[in-house]
Amino acid sequence: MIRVSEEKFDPGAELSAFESAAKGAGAVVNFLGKVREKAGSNDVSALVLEHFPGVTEQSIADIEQQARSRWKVDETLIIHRVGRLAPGEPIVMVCVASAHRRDAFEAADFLMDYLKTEAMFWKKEISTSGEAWIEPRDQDYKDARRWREEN
Amino acid sequence: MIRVSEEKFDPGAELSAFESAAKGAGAVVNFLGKVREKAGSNDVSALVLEHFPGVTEQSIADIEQQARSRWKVDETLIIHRVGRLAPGEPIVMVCVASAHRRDAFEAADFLMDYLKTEAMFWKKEISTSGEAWIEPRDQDYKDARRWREEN
Amino acid sequence: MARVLFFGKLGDLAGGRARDISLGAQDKTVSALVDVIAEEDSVLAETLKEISIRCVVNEEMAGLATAISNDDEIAFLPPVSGG
Amino acid sequence: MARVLFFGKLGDLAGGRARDISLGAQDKTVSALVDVIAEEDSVLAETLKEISIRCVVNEEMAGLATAISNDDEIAFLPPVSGG
Repeated sequence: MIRVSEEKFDPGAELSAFESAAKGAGAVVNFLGKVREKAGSNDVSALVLEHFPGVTEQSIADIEQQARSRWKVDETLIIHRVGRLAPGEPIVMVCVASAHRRDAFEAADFLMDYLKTEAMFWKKEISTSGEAWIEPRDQDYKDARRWREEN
Repeated sequence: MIRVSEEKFDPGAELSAFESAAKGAGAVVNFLGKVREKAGSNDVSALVLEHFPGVTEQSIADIEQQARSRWKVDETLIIHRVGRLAPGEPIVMVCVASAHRRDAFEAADFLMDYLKTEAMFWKKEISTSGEAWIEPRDQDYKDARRWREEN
Repeated sequence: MARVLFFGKLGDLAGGRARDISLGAQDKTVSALVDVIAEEDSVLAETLKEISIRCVVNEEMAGLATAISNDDEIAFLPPVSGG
Repeated sequence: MARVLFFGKLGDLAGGRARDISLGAQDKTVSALVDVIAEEDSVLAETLKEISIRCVVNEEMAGLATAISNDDEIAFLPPVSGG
């Protein structure tokens, strides 16, 4: 399931619902990304996330489909917030349920790498030093390339 | 934090408490392992987990210490149930909070591989085909060896 | 009027996320649209032609040579950054 | 009496998780303890000597040659399997 929304979400409640629904799956891996509180030595006051309604959801669906074609996965959940977020608030949550933990770990890891570099979001960090549009770090592109080189 | 207990735990509530406490960590990775419902074609009726009080907790503390020495980790939580568990019940939960997601993913992955092969637990699966003590699969030992060969 | 969308830093640069632009009869491609924009805002237009900027026409990936008309939605996307 | 603990499949084999065993003056090692066990249960004793079985004396890793006395706790551990 894919959800892109301005609404806050509760990671604990989402995990409960997901793992109860994923009957029979032995392994559930969950990633939660939160707005950082510091950008270098500056305090972050907000993160503003933009998306392209329709196109963003489709870009995530494509990424999810790739994960499902590469790993044995029972269920997936991808939640991504947009709008204005405060420090410490959850931005993104990815859950993967699978029979075995390697599939669940790798699919979740892959989903995050691709959400960082392929999904249609743009984010601006507002801190004590001003506003800055954030682009993926070199490390993020490197992480995403792992899935191409290895397989 | 390490908790070995006969008591059921609620994964959603544990994640909520963990991620609220992990202030400032941008990334939280969580693994949840549950009692499977099928062993091959047989229905599982229960999983019985034994541990060695004191020694088991120490074996987990050693594993946690290894993870902390290898990755930049802010907080960890390891919960492991013992006693008699019903199909679908959570057995183990590992949470790792870190500034960056690679550290969180790898530390959680490592912790699970080592909990499977190094932590002092023994488990018996009771299914329609009888009782069987479960030992790690070849894949589990192979997974655990990854961390020795790579680094 | 063509609907033109600017995402991320392009929206800041354009001073707004959306703009309606009237294409003349001779303005048949994304490239021509950028030339129309250049008449008012050459800095924005130059940025739109950068290699890192992607273009989407009616929710399909496109390029400077893609044919467009006044009924279309043309979106300009800087490098994405989710999660 | 030495306290002897059997975990996992060893507990099933021994018919119980714990057993108090009185060591004679000549029984100074884990190996001697296994010989005492062999007098009553040779199958269990043979299993305890298998390479995959670990031994822990007073919560410290030990081996067949480790010295023990009647005050000690000796635990036999088959391959572990957590998670």
